[in-house]
Amino acid sequence: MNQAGLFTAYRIQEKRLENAQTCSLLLDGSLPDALPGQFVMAWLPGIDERPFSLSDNDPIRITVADVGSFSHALNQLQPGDHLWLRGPLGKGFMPRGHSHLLLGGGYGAAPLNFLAKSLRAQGDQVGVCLGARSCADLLFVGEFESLGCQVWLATEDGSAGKQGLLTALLPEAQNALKPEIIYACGPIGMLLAIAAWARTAGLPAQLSFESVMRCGVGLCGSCELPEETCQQLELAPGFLVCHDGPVSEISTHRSK
Amino acid sequence: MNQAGLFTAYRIQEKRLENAQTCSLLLDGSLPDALPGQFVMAWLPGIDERPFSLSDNDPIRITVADVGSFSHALNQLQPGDHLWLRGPLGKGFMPRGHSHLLLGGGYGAAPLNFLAKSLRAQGDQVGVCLGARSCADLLFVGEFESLGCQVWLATEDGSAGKQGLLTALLPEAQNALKPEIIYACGPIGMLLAIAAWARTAGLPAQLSFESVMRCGVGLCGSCELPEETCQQLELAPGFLVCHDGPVSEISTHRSK
Amino acid sequence: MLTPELSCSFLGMNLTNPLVLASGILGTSASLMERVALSGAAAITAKSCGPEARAGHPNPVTVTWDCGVLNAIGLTNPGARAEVPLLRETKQRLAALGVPLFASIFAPRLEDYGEVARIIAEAEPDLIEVNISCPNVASEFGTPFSASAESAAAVTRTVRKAVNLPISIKLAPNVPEISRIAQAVVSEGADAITAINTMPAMLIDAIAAKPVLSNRTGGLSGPALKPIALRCVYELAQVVSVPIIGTGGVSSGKDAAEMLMAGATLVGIGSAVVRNGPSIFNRISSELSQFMSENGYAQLADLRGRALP
Amino acid sequence: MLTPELSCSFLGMNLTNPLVLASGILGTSASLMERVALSGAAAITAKSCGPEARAGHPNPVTVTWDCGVLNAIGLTNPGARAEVPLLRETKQRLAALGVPLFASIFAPRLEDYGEVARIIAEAEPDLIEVNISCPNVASEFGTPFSASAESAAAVTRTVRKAVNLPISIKLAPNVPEISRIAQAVVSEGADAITAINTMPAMLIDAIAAKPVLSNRTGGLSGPALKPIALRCVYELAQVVSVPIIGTGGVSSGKDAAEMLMAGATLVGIGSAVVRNGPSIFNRISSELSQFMSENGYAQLADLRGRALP
Ligand SMILES: Cc1cc2nc3c(=O)[nH]c(=O)nc-3n(C[C@H](O)[C@H](O)[C@H](O)COP(=O)(O)OP(=O)(O)OC[C@H]3O[C@@H](n4cnc5c(N)ncnc54)[C@H](O)[C@@H]3O)c2cc1C
Ligand SMILES: Cc1cc2nc3c(=O)[nH]c(=O)nc-3n(C[C@H](O)[C@H](O)[C@H](O)COP(=O)(O)OP(=O)(O)OC[C@H]3O[C@@H](n4cnc5c(N)ncnc54)[C@H](O)[C@@H]3O)c2cc1C
Ligand SMILES: Cc1cc2nc3c(=O)[nH]c(=O)nc-3n(C[C@H](O)[C@H](O)[C@H](O)COP(=O)(O)O)c2cc1C
Ligand SMILES: Cc1cc2nc3c(=O)[nH]c(=O)nc-3n(C[C@H](O)[C@H](O)[C@H](O)COP(=O)(O)O)c2cc1C
Ligand code: FES
Ligand code: FES
Repeated sequence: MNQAGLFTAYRIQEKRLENAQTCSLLLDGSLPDALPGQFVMAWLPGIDERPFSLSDNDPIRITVADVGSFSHALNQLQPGDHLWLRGPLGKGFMPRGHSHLLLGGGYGAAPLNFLAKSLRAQGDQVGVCLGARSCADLLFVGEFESLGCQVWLATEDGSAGKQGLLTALLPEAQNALKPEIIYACGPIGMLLAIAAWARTAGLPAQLSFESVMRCGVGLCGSCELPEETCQQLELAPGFLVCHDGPVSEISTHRSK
Repeated sequence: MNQAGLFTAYRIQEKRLENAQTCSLLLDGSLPDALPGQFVMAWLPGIDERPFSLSDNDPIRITVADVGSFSHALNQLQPGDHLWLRGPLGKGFMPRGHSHLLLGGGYGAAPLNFLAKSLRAQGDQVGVCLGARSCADLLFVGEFESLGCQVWLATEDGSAGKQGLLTALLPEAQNALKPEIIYACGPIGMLLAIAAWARTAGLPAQLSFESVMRCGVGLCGSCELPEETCQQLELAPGFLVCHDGPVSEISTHRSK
Repeated sequence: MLTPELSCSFLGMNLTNPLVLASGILGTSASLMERVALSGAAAITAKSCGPEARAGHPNPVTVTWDCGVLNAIGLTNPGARAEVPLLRETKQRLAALGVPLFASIFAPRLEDYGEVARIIAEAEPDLIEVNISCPNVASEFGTPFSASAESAAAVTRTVRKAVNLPISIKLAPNVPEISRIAQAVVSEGADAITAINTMPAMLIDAIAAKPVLSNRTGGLSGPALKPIALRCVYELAQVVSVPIIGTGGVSSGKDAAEMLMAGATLVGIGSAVVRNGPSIFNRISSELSQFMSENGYAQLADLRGRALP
Repeated sequence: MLTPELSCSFLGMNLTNPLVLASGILGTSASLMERVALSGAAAITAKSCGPEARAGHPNPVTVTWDCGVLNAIGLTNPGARAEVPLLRETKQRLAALGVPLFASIFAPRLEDYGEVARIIAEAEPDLIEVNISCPNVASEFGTPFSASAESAAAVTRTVRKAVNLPISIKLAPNVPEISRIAQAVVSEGADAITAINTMPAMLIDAIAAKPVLSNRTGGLSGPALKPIALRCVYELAQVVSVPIIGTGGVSSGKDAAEMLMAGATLVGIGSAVVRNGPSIFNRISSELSQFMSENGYAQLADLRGRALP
């Protein structure tokens, strides 16, 4: 009986404040088969249901930025409270090679934490570039470092690392790490910039997308990426973030 | 997905005439998990559906005595024809020890063929007593012998083996084989006689019962054994042949 | 952890738990019904019986798979007169166990319902369940009385007039507004509602190019029916005040809890005996007990109707 | 083995196979409908649209399990006016692939159906499917028009008057006699019947003690619905002569064959895209082709209605 599409009620074991507006919820269960990049639909009865990337799978962990009504409700939860999940859903990252560059904007760092952990577990070389508004908005810096990843930071206000956008870190990271592939998660603008750079650098790139999710299983069509976005990234039109993604590898052969 | 309760369409690979009124149908599939003593519901669309013991599971084999409308229809089938089965259903034999006595009346020999084969495969000692109206009605004599079983025969008209009922063979077989347990399949009268003998002999006995089957899965109640039968055999009342049987071990502690 | 109280009262009867054997499953003999009671069912519903003996439909009458059971037994029964001694014997045995016996009746014509009820009442069952919703005899009997509020009310009136015993009307899922039908039968004096009977359905064997059941169509029960049953009970519980025997696809303690939360007073169980046998009743009641203690429910009343708006 | 002919004609249209994307599944944009057509669907039904834009119900709107899908999307749509350009664009793209486009309409009130149909007709879809059976808006719209032959016929008359395009009326399973309703809509000029829509159902989360969907009730589809859909199509095929789009729980070539044997002309597919994605259409059509050659069926006509009495 495939239960991934039904809700399972978990209890919050631990709540970690990751930064001023973001917490991680660690649950009393694991999802052994979940891949980094896959997501779950998190439900609070009577409130709402939204998709969240797994920031770890054992124990299950989601990392929630308090940006609005539902994420705020999640941030109010305390250890012992119930949280309902269905999943893991969607396609995760498909790592290749042994030297990996991870690029995370804002809470886009969440799935990368899970990814870095599994890559380091197999002894691979992992570099991480993180971008945020300011120092206080950065996520997982310590965890990435303790995993033995090389970390580069960029903040818009220069309060930590390089001043500017995450993309400003790419040349340096590439020279230092000589990655065979890059993985990115964050706002669509960032993803587009990274895609362009990956093409010029001729690096394979796996991007994790966001969109409005309702069914989460490829029925309703609400998570379709805009056609222009698909064109820009050379994705087949009608890309469903919940079914074809969230993670998808884009073609980065030096086409331009 | 548990398919045992739905029909699977097989094709008849081979048809063997076992005696003047009985044939075996060997099908183009196997039931690896089936136990000797378990049965299948055999369906011919537009005709009828009836229970039959497996006389082998690889390939699937049923052995049908032409005694009436449906069994006659089965006897008309030819290689290449379709036959639909659901199952395996019910509880099979649960062998114990290393010296076994099998007792078959009429087509009751069918499940014993499957049982003898699996017992001999593990190198156990197997004796078989077969009873029938006449020589022409005996089943599987050759197969039991070629499996290396010791075989005793009884016919009512004396045309083969001892004249009389199968039960007349028991003392001799017991002395020769020193069985640790007996297994019997055949008409209810024979089973009752064997049960009585097993009690006096203090031998554990597993009996395979028959009754009218409709659902075959423990819902409809039509296969319940008569309460008197349950009392005679010290079975809990409400015995369902399809669910609790066909095979059940009766208590044979020397109570009388 | 507290050990929750599973006992409950239903129309003045005291049951040790809320689980009832549904009609048509193993309800064919005193010995079988006694066995199911000994296996943990707190009340037993007998197989439906009608004015005359019926052999039922030829085989195949049942197929099962992970998502459910499809059956068209065809109301096999010995006829009301012959059913009376069977029910008397059963009632006697169940009484010794403190387990109430529910009879179940059906009839091809409206007029017959009163007569069948009167005959069956001689066996003094604790309740008469009125099956107006068997989907497997439509070719013989025509559209079931459960199809409209009017016909359902008419049957209820007839049976109500005929007997003083408590009666429960068994409703069908294949109607647009089951709550309208329930209101109609309650207003005619139904003491309880049993919801639901099987959903009319069919399986076809592609190789045979024929329906699988000899009756062609059958009734769908088991897991596939659970979401339909929960929805029906949930709707009924909001419009009727009589107790509901919530029936359909319950096969675990959690399922039973959900049925109670939807508003059921008792929980009918049938198809779950497939593969598990009657012992499923003991398992479901212990699972229900465990669920209640783990989630802090002291008694069934705390669960009942909890999911209602 | 002969390679069977899967192409078929439906109301004068020529389809490369009998598989149609059911309404409400991925029918929300030209790019998605084009994708499904490229994945092997021979005809595409757009998401139902009504007189005004609707956001639909809040999350959760869907849960899935092995036995089916429960959904209450709530008829999310941009409104008929905004739907027209979307359908125009889609029709253009599908025409290039030789794939017909079926529009789908609904309305809260009888009068609105004509107006919505008239607006949608501007996009010149190859057929307008009239959804009178959505179970997920009853709280807002009241009992669906599919509930009675009279109301179903009234909607059909209204739409028939409004447009000259072929129309198919989409029926609900939760009625006592679906064939009476079908006969009524056919006599009012329906060119085809789509059977069936989802079955009203509910799942309750025992720990939350609440219905799982925000709309509380939803529509059951997928494997659990298949036996119900087969039975409905089987009954309809015996009483109406118009083609039937048999829809419900089809997820394999064998399922599709069974639906055709029950009397369907086309086979609607929705829930099967879960986990499989749109490519399920190519898989089902090749499985159907293989089934046909293995069992000696040269063309769909040889399968159609084969299981009927
Ligand atoms: C595949 C996928 C994975 C996701 N993973 C995570 C995750 O790991 N952690 C996480 O916190 N969220 C994640 N999200 C986003 C999450 O699902 C919600 O959209 C987010 O929590 C906002 O919901 P809300 O109800 O709190 O805000 P809303 O009430 O929907 O919006 C409130 C305000 O916040 C803004 N806002 C909404 N969404 C975002 C956003 N994604 N980023 C920035 N501002 C936003 C809105 O524009 C609005 O101004 C993911 C989304 C997808 C599709
Ligand atoms: C668990 C189980 C296992 C079975 N295994 C086998 C098997 O391996 N081989 C097999 O041939 N049958 C077996 N049967 C019996 C089989 O199911 C049918 O009952 C039998 O084939 C007769 O059906 P029919 O329609 O041909 O005869 P019917 O039309 O039902 O009866 C025609 C005539 O045959 C007589 N008759 C009916 N059943 C029997 C019987 N069992 N023995 C002798 N006479 C009978 C009737 O009294 C009647 O006079 C088994 C039954 C059960 C319950
Ligand atoms: C084999 C079988 C026979 C049934 N016979 C009857 C019957 O005689 N009378 C009746 O009211 N319901 C009958 N039913 C319906 C059940 O009582 C019950 O309403 C339905 O099966 C749903 O419950 P379940 O999913 O637990 O089985 C029968 C169901 C099955 C599976
Ligand atoms: C998520 C979802 C949305 C649906 N939306 C609609 C709709 O807008 N209009 C409609 O007529 N049917 C709708 N349906 C019903 C389907 O068209 C179809 O009739 C039903 O799902 C049975 O087919 P299936 O089992 O192949 O999914 C929807 C079904 C699902 C699962
Ligand atoms: S969220 Fe429904 S298709 Fe992706
Ligand atoms: S045949 Fe139905 S219970 Fe055994």
